Parts: sequence; structure tokens; C-alpha cells
Amino acid sequence: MIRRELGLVLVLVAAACAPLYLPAYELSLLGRFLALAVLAMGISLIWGTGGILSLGQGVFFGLGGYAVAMHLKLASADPGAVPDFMQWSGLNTLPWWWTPFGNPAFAIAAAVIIPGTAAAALAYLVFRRRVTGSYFAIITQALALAATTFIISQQQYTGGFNGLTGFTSAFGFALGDQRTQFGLYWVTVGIVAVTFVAVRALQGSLFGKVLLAVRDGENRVRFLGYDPLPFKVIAFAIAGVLAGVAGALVTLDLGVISPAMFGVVPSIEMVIWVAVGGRNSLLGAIVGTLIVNFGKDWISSVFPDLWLHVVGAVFVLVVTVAPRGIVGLMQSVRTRSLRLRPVTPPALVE
Amino acid sequence: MASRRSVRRAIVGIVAVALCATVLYPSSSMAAGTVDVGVLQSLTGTMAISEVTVKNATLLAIDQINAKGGVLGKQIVPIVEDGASDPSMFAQKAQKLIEQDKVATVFGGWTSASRKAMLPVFERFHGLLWYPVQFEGNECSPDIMYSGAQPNQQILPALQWAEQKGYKSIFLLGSDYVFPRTANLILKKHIVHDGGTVAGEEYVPLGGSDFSAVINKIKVAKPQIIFNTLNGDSNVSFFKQMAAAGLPSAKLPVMSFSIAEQEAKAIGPSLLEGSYAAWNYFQSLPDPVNKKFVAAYQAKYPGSPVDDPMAHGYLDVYAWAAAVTKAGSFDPEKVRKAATSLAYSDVGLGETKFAGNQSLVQTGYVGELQPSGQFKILWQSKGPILPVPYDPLSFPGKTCVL
Amino acid sequence: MIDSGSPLLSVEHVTVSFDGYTALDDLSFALASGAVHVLIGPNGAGKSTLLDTIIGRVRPASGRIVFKGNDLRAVPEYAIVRLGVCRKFQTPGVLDALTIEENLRVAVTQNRGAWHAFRAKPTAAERTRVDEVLAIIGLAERRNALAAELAHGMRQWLEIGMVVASDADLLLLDEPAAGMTHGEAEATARLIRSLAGRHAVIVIDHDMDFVEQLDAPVSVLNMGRMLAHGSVDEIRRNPDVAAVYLGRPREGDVAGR
Amino acid sequence: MSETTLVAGQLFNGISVASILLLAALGLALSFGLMRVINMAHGEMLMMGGYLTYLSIAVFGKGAGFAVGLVVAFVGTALFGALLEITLIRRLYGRPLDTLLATWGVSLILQQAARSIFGPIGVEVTAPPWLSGTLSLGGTVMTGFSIPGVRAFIIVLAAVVLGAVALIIARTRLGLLIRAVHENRPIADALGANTRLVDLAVFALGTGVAGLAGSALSLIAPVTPTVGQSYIVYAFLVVIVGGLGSLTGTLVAALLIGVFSATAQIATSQSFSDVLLLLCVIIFMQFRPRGIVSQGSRALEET
Repeated sequence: MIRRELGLVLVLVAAACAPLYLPAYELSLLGRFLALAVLAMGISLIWGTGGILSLGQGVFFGLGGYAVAMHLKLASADPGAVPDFMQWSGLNTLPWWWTPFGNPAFAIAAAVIIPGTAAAALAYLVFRRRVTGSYFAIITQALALAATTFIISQQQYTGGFNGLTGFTSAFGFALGDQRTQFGLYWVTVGIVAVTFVAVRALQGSLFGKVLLAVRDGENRVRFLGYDPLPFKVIAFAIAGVLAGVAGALVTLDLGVISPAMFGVVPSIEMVIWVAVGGRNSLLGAIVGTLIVNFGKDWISSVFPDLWLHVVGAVFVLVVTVAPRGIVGLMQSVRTRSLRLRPVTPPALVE
Repeated sequence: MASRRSVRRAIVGIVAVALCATVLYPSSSMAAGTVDVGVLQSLTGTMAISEVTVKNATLLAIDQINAKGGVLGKQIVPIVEDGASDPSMFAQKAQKLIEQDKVATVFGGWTSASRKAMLPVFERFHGLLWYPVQFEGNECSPDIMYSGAQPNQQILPALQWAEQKGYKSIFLLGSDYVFPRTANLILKKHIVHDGGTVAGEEYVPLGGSDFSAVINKIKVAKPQIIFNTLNGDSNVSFFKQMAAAGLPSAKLPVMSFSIAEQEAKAIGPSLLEGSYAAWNYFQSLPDPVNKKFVAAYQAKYPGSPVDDPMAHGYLDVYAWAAAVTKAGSFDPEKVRKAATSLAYSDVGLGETKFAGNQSLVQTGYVGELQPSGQFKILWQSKGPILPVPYDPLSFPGKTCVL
Repeated sequence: MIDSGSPLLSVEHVTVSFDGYTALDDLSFALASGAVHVLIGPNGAGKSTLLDTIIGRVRPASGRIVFKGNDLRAVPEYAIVRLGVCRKFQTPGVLDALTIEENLRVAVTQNRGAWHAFRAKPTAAERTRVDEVLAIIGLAERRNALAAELAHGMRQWLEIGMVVASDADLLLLDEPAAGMTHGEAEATARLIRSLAGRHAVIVIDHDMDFVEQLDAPVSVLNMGRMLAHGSVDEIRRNPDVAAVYLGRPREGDVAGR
Repeated sequence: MSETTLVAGQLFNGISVASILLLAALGLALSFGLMRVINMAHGEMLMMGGYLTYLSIAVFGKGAGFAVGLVVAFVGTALFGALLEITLIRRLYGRPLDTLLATWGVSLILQQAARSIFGPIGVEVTAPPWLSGTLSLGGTVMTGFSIPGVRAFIIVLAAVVLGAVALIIARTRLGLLIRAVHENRPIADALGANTRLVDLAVFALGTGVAGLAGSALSLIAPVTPTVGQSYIVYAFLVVIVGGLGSLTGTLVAALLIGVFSATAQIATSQSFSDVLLLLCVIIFMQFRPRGIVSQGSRALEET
């Protein structure tokens, strides 16, 4: 136990010191991908533990990103003027629902509450009628499509396809400043650490145990006196919150949020991060996110035509050869000598 | 509980990934005789279809300049990056090019979304981006050179031509994104101002392929001409379904703002025959310099047509090289100052220059698509048009301040 | 609490049909608190359907089921369990991804709300109960093993343990001794007998030897109706029952294994 | 008067869109409905059908080429589907969500392959001369209302394909086996039905129908590497609204969704009608979570 915690602390220290030894560009990538890892841990919670495959996590990512971006946009606009995209969309007064985002605390709260509430509402409406996992996956994918279509079509309120960008400062800090970048990086590392500890505690609690049982057999849990609905709704809402937090962090880091970042394709890519790392492992989610994203940055620079082939092959291989991902592979290497494990983990039976 | 033992392994993994990242990335070598420039376009994804051709034109210009001895005695080394049709990737790769590869300048971007996403990066690092595509205006940044047309250089000339031809009732159709919506906002103001009527305005989601409802609405509205700002593949569906509905371009003329020679080839000239397009460059421009450019390009990419954004992508490199030469330096700040004080005639655009607002002064043309896939030039504006980023009729009081 | 005069469970004129096939036909049945009762019958007689109907998985087309004075017709499955009914399924329904101890902990927890489940620590009483049940089912030493790794007989025991741990007033056991060796079945019978008084138990089984060891009243179901009631000996001698089983001679022994 | 033309036109468009959705969804209704395989590469089967049609036209000319293309598209994609089933899908039965991920990977590879072979720019497929007319209904209140020949062809084709698939399932020996396997896989297996072969046949039939659909859709839509992506989400919505394993449900759902989006577009934009559509599907699932035509099951857990 102690050695394990020690390992985690060491990684945390190594990550926190990254600004000292990583070049600026890699550091900014690492910060961005760690922010995405927060979202990935949410997917690990709902998919690995809860058996809920969502192909629409991007939507909650986007909601978090937009909440923060709306504030940044207002903070960057000239006093009394509406944001630039509203002007060129022919809108000269600020819509009422934009106004509260002028308050930074409201925007930060909204980046957490709005995705969480939206996720809870969706999960409640769909799971209430005991819709199966396949249906849910398809509906969430349709949601990703509908959400991006809708945001793009409401250009005068949302910035449309271009999204929201052109921020100068964030919560009083100049965005271009290196100190702001470092600060944001450390905030990200802190959030990753807190999320990791919190989700792991959740998985260890009775809630996590029941959720795991729900994954393998919803009815069995029901006949033990547990209503699976609130468990799934709460888990999905937590994943929604984590996606929203990730969206907010990435928006701050990249200085842009746009529908192209969270539509159908990005949403399914989020699932592949977790699948590569190992869907049943929280660490797998982080490792998978880092590996896939660094891999994408590298391969798409060197062999752009190869990237889709690689992603496609990774999808196929992970599912057929290594359904428990990298962490699962390492685990089975370590445990094979100790005891035999069932070949197909129960997690794979939906 | 399951992952206890592997936790430390995985931890090592994370650190390894982080460290590998630094090792795997070859940092650019600033060899004495070379200068690195970034070429950032979508090589994959939905936009690759268009952006790859601009990348090719950019690389052609670099090759030609290198063959003539380079710039300031240095050979230009292009570092090509893939924006993957994803604005956030454009931002990420722009950052890589500037921060890691330390390029002198970047040529790239097609969609407004990608330009908007890169803008903060260029402003943060004070880089210089050369943007080659017509766009919706409403933007001017000291860190971007806009060689693509402003609305008053492409859309308004087309309206002027339509009005001269007697088309009064205009139907506005576009993909649902920023350029069509802004273009149509400007068009509506001008159509009404000039005494015409807007017969209808419809938007289809990007990549949309069902035009049955739109065509039905067009039939009911009975416009004299359609101004089409559809993007990419949607054009194929639109023209196929118009033809199927008995409304080929011969019956109901269509003026397109996003169909150049490349797109015409993709859609099929037979579907588009007789439809109109407005650009600032056509492959068929009779200028001898243009003939040389087209010949050089087709020598490298046989059978491939040349179009407006490619010509601008090609021009951008020459403009940059000339500005560097004049400034005697690769410093973006000096280069952009020099760029606005020069005139260029290296491409078939005729004699052009960058105006003080860092947009290109250029002529507007209207062409009619021929079965060959080439445009027959029907009309051209009276001389080169000064770029106006903010349309005074639509956005009164807004001006470009650099 | 329960009015001593009224039964714990009463099944009143319940009819259940699937796509025109009548699984339970105007069936009535009552059970007092703490009583053990055995249901036998040939395959398709409606035994499992009866348990399904009590637990809320199947809803009656007509008639009603009353448990502790509550009409169960409109109560969701999980809420029926919370009223005090717990069932062991025919194919063991243990929670494979959890350890044996965790399985029992999930079963033993009385406050089964999702918010409550966030609180990680089980109460002292719950821990004691888990230890007790672990001792009863003889899995104390393997408490940290995953349920998925257990052999079939052990899974049966674990599920029985979960049902016991739930401390429900009514336990429904669907073929608890299936797949067990003779000795294991004997132990199971002992366990069930020991539950009498504290819990009411309905046991479904085919194996008359096992049923005999339970020493409890027996009802015979056939074609969705009650065919006979009585002690094991009375049932053995009942000519109607014999006719049912003789009509399908092998089922009494083989089916369900 | 123009209002009636608009409404009548949109009603026809609704049926036309429904026929497109039906063609795109039929193959999915087979593989997802009967086998619980979520084939995300289904859109790429449409794409493949389009490219095969293009090749046929290149070989046989504009007139006959399209007719040949329909057949080639069906056979070609069915063979590819069979290959996919043998090499990949077969390993993943009982894991629907994993079939989803794996076939998504396949779809990415196919898109990139099409890009490498045919270029990122699409290829040109135009309607053959015998389909390029319109049927006009002049002289009545419907003046100005005409039916494009291409759309009429797609409606007829959708009806024919639906009828053929229904006939195969209802009347042939293969259909009998399909129904048996669908009803109860272990028992069908125990009774000696070669369930592997049945799965293979169903999957190949599903992809073949998708190829046929792609061939027909090339008349009104582009043939590009990514064309399949624009249909896949809607096709899945049709299948889940229709109910798993029911052709009738699929037909009704396609009609509902087609007419819904067409009528919604009388009053609003296409973007907004897409959003409304999803909202309505979620509301619909509150009432009929298993789709229009649903089947009961006694299994403790369902997939």
C-alpha cells in the first residue's frame, strides 16, 4: 500500500516539475493532454466501471469549454461592446443568458454544473426506460451530431463553426504570458491528481461496487434491492462534470473552443484513448490519453496519410487482441505466474 | 482493486511517455544555409480535398525560389504539418511550428475556423501567417497577411455583375457556417440597398446531402438567380438534386462562391455546366505569367487544375520572399512592414500589392463553367479593388486598426 | 410490524400469460412469517414464474400479490426487495466482478440508496453479519477472491449467503442445491431448516431426496395451477402427482440439472 | 397556392427521404437487429457501393453502367462484408459495444483506403439518361409539382429491396434459419443449424444491401471517401426507433423520420429539424423504449 502511494506521489512530483525539464511546446502538449485525461477518467468510470459506453462525451467537454469561453469572450470584448462574432452576425445587444457569464465565478461554476446537469438529465431520460447499452451509445452519438449542428447553426449566439476564440486574458492573467501557462499547467496537474484520488475512492466505495455489479448484470442488482437508475445517472453526471472540467482547461490552454473539437469523431476518439490504456483502469485512462495524443501529434506530423490507418488498426487490435488495454496487458504479464485469470473478463459481456 | 500491482508500472509509463515526447521530436536544425518555414494545411479530414492543393502550390513556389538561389542566400526548407481539418490541431501545430521549429513564417489555413484558432497563437508569439483563401472579412490582425479576397473583392463584384445582367430576385443558399452567413448578411444589405429582393435564405449543415426541402423552397420562391455559398461535398448533392428536379443551371442560374476549378473537377463539369463563379483568379486568365505558373504546376502534378486559393498560396511565398529581401531580415515585424510597401507580379493576378491593412489589392472576375472544367471569363471589375475588411453598409463605424 | 393474523405473503388469484401461453392460472397461495415451504412440479409448471411474479419481474395479468399488507402490483422490483423479499436465481446470479466479501456487503447493506452508497465504511453490525454469513457458507478464507473465480457449487453457496445476508423476511430459493454434491446438498438443507422462524422461505426444487431433508410442507404446481398440498409423504402417495410425473417420467429426475 | 405546392412537395420529399433512410438502414436492421452487431463501417459499405458504381460506369458506359453498377455494388460489398465477418465480427459476438469500436476502426481504414485509391476528391457519378427526366403533374392544384425520376427510382428500389429481404426471411430456407437463430441461438445451435453460416449470410446480406443503397445514393449525393458518415447516425436512429429485428418497424421508422424532417423543414431550417429529430427520438423512447415493434424476452439480462 505504502509503496503504491509513494509511486503516485513520485509521479505527481515528476509531473509538477515538468516545466523545469520539458521544452515549452511539449509542456503545453502535456498540459493539454493531462486535461483531456480528466475527461478520460470520467469515461473509465462510466465505461470501465459502469459499462456505459458514451459516444457523446465531447458534448459535455464542449459545454464546459463554452462556459469558460463565454466569460473569456466577454472579458476580452471592449467595454460595452458585444463580442466580435455577434457584431458580424448582425447582433448588437448581448443576449440575456450571456450576461451572467461576465462573472468569472459564475462561468467556472457553470463549466461544472451545466455539463453535469445535462449529463444527468440525458442519462435519466434514457436509462429510466431501461434502454440497453447499444441504444445509449447510438443516442449519445446522435447527441454529439445534433449538438454540434445546433451550435454551428446558432452562429450569432455561439460563434458558429468558428467557435469562440480571440481571448486576451483569463481571470485577470494575460493568456500569452509564460507564467500563466505554467500556472495553468500546475492547476491541471492538481486537478488530475484530485480527480484520480476521488474517482478511485468512488470506485472503492459501495457505490463503485454496486456500479460494477450494474455493469455485469443490472437485473441482478435490482433483485438485491438496488435501483440501478440513480447509480448510472450519478456516475454519468460525474463523467459529464469531468468532461466539462477538461473542456474548460483545454479552452484556457488552447485559447479556442469550436464544434470541430467535440463532434462525432472527436467524441469517439475519446473512447479510444481509454480503450488503449485499459478501460477498467483509471491509470489506463491517463496513460492511454497521453500515448494516443502524443502519438497523434507525432504520426500526423511525420506520416499524415498513415494516421487514420493507425487509429483504425488500433481500434481493431485493442478490441480483438487486448480488450483490457495496455494496463491489462501489463497486468496479465505480471499475474500470469501468480494465478490463472479468466480469459474474457466479465466486463466484456455487456 | 484490480490495478494495484500495475500502478507503478503505469506510472513509469507516464514518465516514459513524457520523456519520449522530448526525444522523439526532432528539434529543427537551423543550419547556416537554410531557413525553415511552416506549411500548415489539412492533409487529412474533410478539408484535405482543398487544402492539399494549396500546400502543393506553396511547395512549388518554394522549390522555384530555391532553384533561383533561395532568399537572402538561404535555401527555404518547408516544414509541412497536418491541421487534420480540426481547428484545435491548427492551433497546436501552429504553436509547434513557431515554438519548437522556430520557423520564419507560416503559410496556411483554409477555413475561417482554422484561421481564428491560429490567430491567438500568432499573436502570442508574434509570428506571421500568410492566409490564402477568400473569407468573410471582419478581421484584421498585424500577425496575418490576408491574400484571399475580402467580401468586397469577391461577393460584391458578383452582385454588381448580377445586377448589371438584370437579376433582381436572388436566393441565398449556403452551408451553415461563418463565411456563408456573413457573406449573406452583407449581400442582403446590398441587395435591398440596390433595390433588388432576397427571394429566400437557406442554410444546410456542413456536409449535408439532402437538398429536397431546399429545392422545394427554391421552386416556390422562384428566384432569378441563386447565390451559392455551399461548401465542399454539399455542392455535389445540390447540383445533382437540382438536375434531377429539372432545374439545371441553364434554367435557373447559380452563382457559386466556393466552386473553383478543383471543385468543378470533383463535382463533374457536366453537372455544373453553365453555372457561374466569382473569383479573383481563374486558370484561364490569359496573362503570360499565369500560363507559366499553370505550366509549372501541371508539370509537377499532371492533369491537376489550378485555382484561386492555390494561386494565392503560390503568391504568398513570392510575396514573403520579396519582403524578406527588401527588409534584409526574417524578422516577422520587419517582413510585414516591407510586404505592404511592395508590388508583385509573379502570379497571373496581374500587378498586385498588399494594402496597409495587410490584405491584397485584387481584381474581381466572374466566370462561366465550360464542359472542359475551365471557366470562361465573362466579366471583370473596373481595375483592382481595394480590400475593405468591414463592409461599411453592414458594419457601420468599424474599421481596421493594426 | 406484521399483523399476526394475516399471512406474510398472499398470492391471490394470479394469472400470468406470455403471448397467449398461460403460465399461472388463477393461482392462490399464502405463506406465514417464518414458514418454510417447498414448491415442486414438472418443467413449465410455473414454479419460476411464480417467483418471478412475487419479485416483480413478471406482472400478473389479473389477481394480486400482497406482501406485508402491500399490494406489489405497482411496486418496482428494487422496492419489493427493500420491503423484504430476496431471491436466489436458478442460474447463480452472483456479482462476478466483486470479491466474495463485497458480494455479501452489497447484499447486507440495508440502506440501498445511491447517495448512501458513497459513504465507504460499512457499519459494525454489517461487518459482523458479513463475517457470520462467511462462516455459515464456509467461504471465510476466500473472502477476497473474485466471485468469478468460484466453482459452480461455491457460487450457489455464495448466492444463498447473499440471500441470507440480506436478512429479508421472505427468501425465495430457486433450486438451491442444483449442481451440488450429496454432502453439499445436505448442508444446504440444514442451512435452510435453520432459517425457519427467522425468515419465511420458499424453496423450488426437483430433487425429492433434497426436498425430504427440508422437512417442510410441499405444494405441487402443474400447468400454472396448484395440484396438491401436503407433507413429502402425502405428496409421494398422491395419485394426481404421480400421474403428472408419470406422464413425463424423466423430468422429475433430470430436468433442471 | 404556393403554400400547397410547398406542403405537397415536402410530403413527397418526406417519402423520398424515407426511402433513402430505409435503404441506408435496412442492412443495419439485419446486422444490428438480428445479430446485435453495431456495424459502424456500414456507412463505408454505402461508400464502397458508390465507388463500385463509378467503376462500373467507367467500364460499361453511362447507360448500362449504372444498372451493372447496382449488381456489382451488391455483390462486391456483400463479399467484403463476408470477409469482414469471418476475419473480425465473428470474434466479437456477444460484445455489441466492442463490435462498435472495432468496426469504427474498420471504417477509418476504409475511408483512408478510398482516399489513397481514388483521391480525396470524390469521383463523378451522374444519373443515366433513362433516369434524368421528371414526371410533371401539371394542370391541377398541383401545378409546379413534379417528381424527379431519380427520386422515384430510389423509392421504387427501396420498396423492391425491402420486399426482397422480407421474402428471403419469410419464405426461404435461409430465412427460416435466420428466424430460428434470432429467436433462440443456443437452441438453434443445438438443433444443428449452422449458426456461423447463418451469421455470415445475414451480415453479408446486410452489407450487400448497403452497397446497393450506396449505388442508388450516388445518383443524388457525392461519392467521396467520407460520404458514409453523413448517413450512419440517421440509419442507426431509424433502426432503434423501429425496434430491433423488425423490418416492419424499420419501414415505419424510416417513414416517420423522413416525413418528420421534411415537414419540420417547411417551418424551420435543416439544422434545427435535425436537433428536433433527436429530441423527438428521446421523447419517443420514454413511451416505447424498445422501438415501434418490440419483442419480449425472458432472459435475466439482455444485451
